[in-house]
Amino acid sequence: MARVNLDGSGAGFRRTDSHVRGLGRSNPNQPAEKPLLVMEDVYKYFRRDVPTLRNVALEVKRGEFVFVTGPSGAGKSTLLQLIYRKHTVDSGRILFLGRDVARLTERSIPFLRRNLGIVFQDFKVVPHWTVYENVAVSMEILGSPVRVVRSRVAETLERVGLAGRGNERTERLSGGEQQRVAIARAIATEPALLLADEPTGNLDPALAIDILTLFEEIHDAGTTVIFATHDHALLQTSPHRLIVIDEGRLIEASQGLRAWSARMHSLSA
Amino acid sequence: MARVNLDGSGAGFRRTDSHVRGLGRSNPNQPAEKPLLVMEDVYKYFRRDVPTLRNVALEVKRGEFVFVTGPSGAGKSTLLQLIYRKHTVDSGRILFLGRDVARLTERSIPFLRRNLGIVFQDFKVVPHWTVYENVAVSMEILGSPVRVVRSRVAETLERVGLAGRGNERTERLSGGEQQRVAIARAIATEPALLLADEPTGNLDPALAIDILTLFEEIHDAGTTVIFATHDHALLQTSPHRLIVIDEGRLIEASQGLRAWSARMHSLSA
Amino acid sequence: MDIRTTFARARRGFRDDLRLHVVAVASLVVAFLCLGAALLGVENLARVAERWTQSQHMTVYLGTDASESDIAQLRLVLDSLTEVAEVEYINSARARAQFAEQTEMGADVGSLPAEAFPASLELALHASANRTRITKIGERIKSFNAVEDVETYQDWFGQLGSLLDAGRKAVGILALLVAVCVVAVIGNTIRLAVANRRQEIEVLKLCGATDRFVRTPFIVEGILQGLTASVLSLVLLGISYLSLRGQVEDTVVTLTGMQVVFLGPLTVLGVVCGGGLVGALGSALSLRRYLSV
Amino acid sequence: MDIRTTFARARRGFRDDLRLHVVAVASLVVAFLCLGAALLGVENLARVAERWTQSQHMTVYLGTDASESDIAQLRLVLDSLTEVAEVEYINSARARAQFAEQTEMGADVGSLPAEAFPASLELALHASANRTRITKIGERIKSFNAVEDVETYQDWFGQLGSLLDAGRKAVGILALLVAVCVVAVIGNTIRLAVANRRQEIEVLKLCGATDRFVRTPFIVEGILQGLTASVLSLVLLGISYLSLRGQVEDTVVTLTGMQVVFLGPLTVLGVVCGGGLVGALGSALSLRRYLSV
Ligand SMILES: Nc1ncnc2c1ncn2[C@@H]1O[C@H](COP(=O)(O)OP(=O)(O)OP(=O)(O)O)[C@@H](O)[C@H]1O
Ligand SMILES: Nc1ncnc2c1ncn2[C@@H]1O[C@H](COP(=O)(O)OP(=O)(O)OP(=O)(O)O)[C@@H](O)[C@H]1O
Ligand SMILES: [Mg+2]
Ligand SMILES: [Mg+2]
Repeated sequence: MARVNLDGSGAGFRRTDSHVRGLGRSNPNQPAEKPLLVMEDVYKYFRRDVPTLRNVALEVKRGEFVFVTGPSGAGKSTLLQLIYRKHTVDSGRILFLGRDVARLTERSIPFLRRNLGIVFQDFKVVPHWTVYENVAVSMEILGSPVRVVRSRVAETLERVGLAGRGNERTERLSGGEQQRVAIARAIATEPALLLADEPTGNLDPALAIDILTLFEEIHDAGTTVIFATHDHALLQTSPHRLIVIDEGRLIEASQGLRAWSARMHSLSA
Repeated sequence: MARVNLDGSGAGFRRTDSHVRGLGRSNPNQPAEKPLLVMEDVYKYFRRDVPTLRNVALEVKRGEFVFVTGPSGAGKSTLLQLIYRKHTVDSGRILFLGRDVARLTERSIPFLRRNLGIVFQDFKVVPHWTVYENVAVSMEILGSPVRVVRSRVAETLERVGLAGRGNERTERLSGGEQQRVAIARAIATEPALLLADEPTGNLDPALAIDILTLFEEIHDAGTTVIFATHDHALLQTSPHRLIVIDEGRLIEASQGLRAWSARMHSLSA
Repeated sequence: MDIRTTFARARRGFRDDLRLHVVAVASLVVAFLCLGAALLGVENLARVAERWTQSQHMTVYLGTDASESDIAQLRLVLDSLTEVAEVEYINSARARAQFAEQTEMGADVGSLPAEAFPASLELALHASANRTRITKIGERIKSFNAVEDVETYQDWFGQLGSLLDAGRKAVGILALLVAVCVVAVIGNTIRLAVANRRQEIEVLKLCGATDRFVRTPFIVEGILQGLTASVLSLVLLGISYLSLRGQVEDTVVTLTGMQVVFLGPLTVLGVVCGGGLVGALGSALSLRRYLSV
Repeated sequence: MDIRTTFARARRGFRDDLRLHVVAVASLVVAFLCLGAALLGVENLARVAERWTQSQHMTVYLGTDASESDIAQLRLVLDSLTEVAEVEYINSARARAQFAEQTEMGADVGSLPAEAFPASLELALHASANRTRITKIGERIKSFNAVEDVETYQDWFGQLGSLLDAGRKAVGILALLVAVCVVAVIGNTIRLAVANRRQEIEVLKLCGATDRFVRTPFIVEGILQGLTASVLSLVLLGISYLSLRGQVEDTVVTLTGMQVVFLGPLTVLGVVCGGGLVGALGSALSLRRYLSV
C-alpha cells in the first residue's frame, strides 16, 4: 500500500519516493482502517440555483478501486477536480489523508497534487513537447534525478504500449496515443491516489481493457484508484465498487444498480 | 441528397446554402451513381519506412453511411485528415466531387472544407468563445446572415442536447458537452459530407446512441457520413457499411468481419 | 462576409484578450511616443535652420570719400538684384554706437579712431540666394569706387550651415532609427498577440475560412490598436510638451530666437494614419505564419 | 530541483518557440538601443558640462602705472587663494596680438590705442569655486592699487550654466522617458511571450509543481533574453557610434572642444546587468497571472 509521509511541517503533504517505494508493496490490496479520502456533505455550485454536486458523501479507503460513472455533464469531472483542488467546495468538506483540501493554502496545493496521479479528460499534454518530456515532467516536479527519470519513463511508456516513441512530438500522435501519454505521466510517479477521468475514451476496446488491467496492476501494488468512465463494457469487466452520479447526486451502486448498468450496456449493444 | 455547385470557376468548390437546402431533401437515402469520394491506391508516410496508410482504396457513394474502425494509432484520423487536406497523400489520389484533393491550390482548400462537416477527435473548439460562437463560426464562414445563423444555431444546439446553453464559455463545459458543441458546429451547415472522428468518445452510452441517431437522421436527409469510432456497441447498433483499418491497410468489413467485431465486443463486455 | 459578423468577431477578440490588448497598445504607445518626440525634434530643428538660413546678410563697407550720390547709385543697383531683400545705410556714428553696445565698452569706444567704424550698407538677402551667387555679387560690388570692402560672411555662414547640416543629419538618423524601432516593436507586439490566438485561427481555417475571412477582424483589431496607440501617444506627447515648454522655452528663445512649436496638423494626421496603417499591416503580416493549416 | 532539469526545461522553452524568442529579443534590443543612445547622450553632455564649468576664469586688468613689484605681490596673494588654479601674466603687447588674432584684424590693430589693450593677469579657477565666492574675490582684488578692473565673466558663465542645466535636464528627462519605455516594452514583450505558454504552465501546476519550480526556467530564459538583447544592442550602438563618429566629430570638436566618447565600461556593465535583471524580473512578474491554476 502506498504510504505518505504526513509530517506536521509547513507544506502539509510532503512525500518522498522512498516512502512510496519502500513501503508500497508490502501489504497489497488490503484496505487500511483509516480512509484515504472522505467527502462529507459536499455541494458545488457553478450556477447559483442548480448545484452541480449536491450532498455528496463518499469514503474511499486505502487500496480501494472505485468506478465513477454517470451521464455526460453529471459532475464526474467536477468531483475529481474538487479532490485535486482545481475547484473548491461551496459547502461540506473533503479530507485527503486527514487534511481538509478546501482549507489548503495556495502554497501547499502542489504538495497535495504530488500525492495524486491525475489523468485529465482532455489529456493536458503539452503538444510541442516530446512524449518523453510530457511523461517525465511529473517526476521532474518531484525532483527525481535525471537518471531515475529516464529509466522510469522508458518503463512506463512500455506499460502503456508506447515503447520507443519517447522522442516524437506529442501533437503528432494519434488521439489514443496522446491519451496513453497522459496515463503514463499520471502513473510514472507511483502516486498514493490515482484519479483517472475517462482514461479510455479514445482507445479501442482491446486497448481499453489493457489499460484497465494496467490500472488494476497498479492498484494491486497498493495504489488507490478512482476511475471515472462512461464505458459500461469496462464496468462489466471488473467487479469493483461502482458509484453513479446523476443530477449531482451520488449513488453508491448496489448490486441492483450494477445490474442496471449491465442492462444499459446490453441494451446499447 | 446534399448537392454541391461544381462550377468551373477558380475556387473549385463553391457552394451556396440555397443549393444545399433547396435540393437537399428531395431524394433521401438513395445513393447516386457518381461516387462522392474516391480514394485510389493511397499511401501516407509519416515515417520514412513504415507507411501509416498503405494501398488504401475506397469509394463512398452519395448518401452512404460508413463506419470506420480499427485499433488506436491505426490511421483512422489520418484517413479523414487526408480528405479535408490537413495532410496530402504521398502517392495515389483522392477525388472528392471528381476533383483531386491533393492537387488543390492553397486558395481553394477552404472551398473544399466548406462542403465538409468535420467533428475533430480533439474537438477543436475555442475554449474562450461561447458555445454560440463556436457553433456559429462554421455558418459565419459560409457568409450566412446573422439572423439565419442565430435561429439555426439554437436549433442545432437543441438537437445535441445543449438547448439554452449558448451563452456559456465553452471551456466551462464538461468533456461530453464540448464534444457536442463540436458536433453541433459540424452539422449546422448541412454539409455534403460529414466526417466524424470519434464523436462519441466522451459521451455516455445513452447519449452516444442519441448522437448516432442524430447522424442517421442527417444521413436520411441526404448527407453522406463517414463515422470513425472505437465503440463496438455503436457498430452493433446500426447496420451500416463498416471499414476496418489495421496496420495501415483498409479492409472492407465482410459479414465475417462484422461478426468479428461483435465477438470482440461481447468479449470485452 | 457579413459586416456585422466581422465586427462581432473583432469585438470577440478584444473581449477575450483585453489584458493582452492593453499590453500591446501600451507597447505601441511607447513606440509612437518615441517617434513623435523625434518628429518634434526634427520639426523644430527644421524651423531653426530655415530661420537661420533666411537671415543671410552682407555688409558693404563704404570708403570715407563716398559721396551721397555714389551711395544712392549703389543702392539703386543693389535694389535691382533679386537676391537682395533689403538695404540699410549705416553711417560711421551709428556703427560706433552699435559696436559700443555690442562690446559693452561704453564711452571707451571714443578712443578708437574713426577708420575703425566705416559707414556701410547692410544687405539682407533672400533665403534662396546661394553661396556662389553671393560671392559673385560681392565681387561685383567691390568694383564700385565708393566701396572699400565687402563682407559676405561666407565663412561664418558656411560654418553655421555645416553645423546645422550635422544637427539635421543627426536628428534625421535618430528619427529614422526610431521609425525602424517603432516598426520593429509594433511588428513584434502584434506578432506575439497573434501567436496567442493561433488556436482560433486553426479552427477557422479547418472550418473552411478563407485567408481573407480570417484576416479581416484581425486587421480591424490591428487598425484600432494602431489608432488608439498613436492618438494616445500624441496626447501624451502634447501633455509633456505643454508641461515642459515653460521650463525650456526661455533658454531656447535666447539661443535660437525662436519659440518651440508642437507638431503641425499634417504631421499629427500622418502619425495617426500611420498608426492605423502599421497596425493593419502588422496584423496582416503576422498572421501569415498561422494561415497554412 | 535538479539543476540539469532546470536547464533542460529552459532549453526546451527556447527550442519550442525559437521564433517567438527571436521576436522578443528583437523588441528588447530596440528598447536597449534607445536606452543606450540616451545614455551616450547623457554621458557626453556631462563631459562637456564638466569641461566648461572647469574652464571658469577671471581677468584682472592692471593699471598702466602698475610696477613689477606690485604685480609680483598681487601674484603672491592670488596664488595663496585656494580657488585659483593658475595665474598667467599677459602684457599689453600680447593682449594686442591676441586681439588681432581673434578678430582677424591683422595689422589694423596698430591703429588702436594702447589703452585698449591693458596688461592683465589671467586666472584659471578651480571647478569647485562657486559664483558668490568668485564675485567676492573679484571685489577684494579690485581694491589693490595696481588693479584697474576685474572681469569675472559671471554673466557669461551664468548664462552658459543655465543653458547647460537646461540641456542636462532635457537629456535627463529623455533618458528617464526611454528607461520607462524600455521597462514597458520589455515587460510587455515578456508578458506576451509568457502568455504563449500558459498551457505549459497549467500542466506543470496541475502536476503539482510549486510556483518556484514553474518560475525557475522562465527566469533563466528571461535572464538569457535580457543579456542577449543588451549585449546585442550595445554591439549595434558601438557599430553605429564608430560609423557616425567620423561624420560628426569635426563639428562637435569645433563646437565643444571635446571628442565624442563611447559609454564607459561601468555604464556598459550596468546596461548588461540591467538587461539580465530586467529579463528576470519581467518573467517573474508576467508569470504571476498564470500561476494560480
Ligand atoms: N468551471 C466551470 N464553470 C461553470 N460550469 C462548469 C465548470 N465546470 C463544469 N461545469 C458544469 O458542471 C457540469 C458538470 O461538469 P463535469 O465536467 O463535472 O461533467 P462530467 O460528469 O465530467 O461530464 P462528461 O462526462 O461530459 O465529462 C456541466 O454542466 C458543466 O457545464
Ligand atoms: N502529423 C503527424 N506526424 C507524424 N506522425 C503522425 C502524424 N499524425 C499521425 N501520425 C502517426 O500516424 C499514426 C496514425 O495516427 P492516427 O491519428 O491516424 O491514428 P488513429 O487511428 O486516429 O488512432 P486513435 O484511435 O488513437 O485516434 C500514429 O502512430 C501517429 O503517431
Ligand atoms: Mg468529465
Ligand atoms: Mg484518431
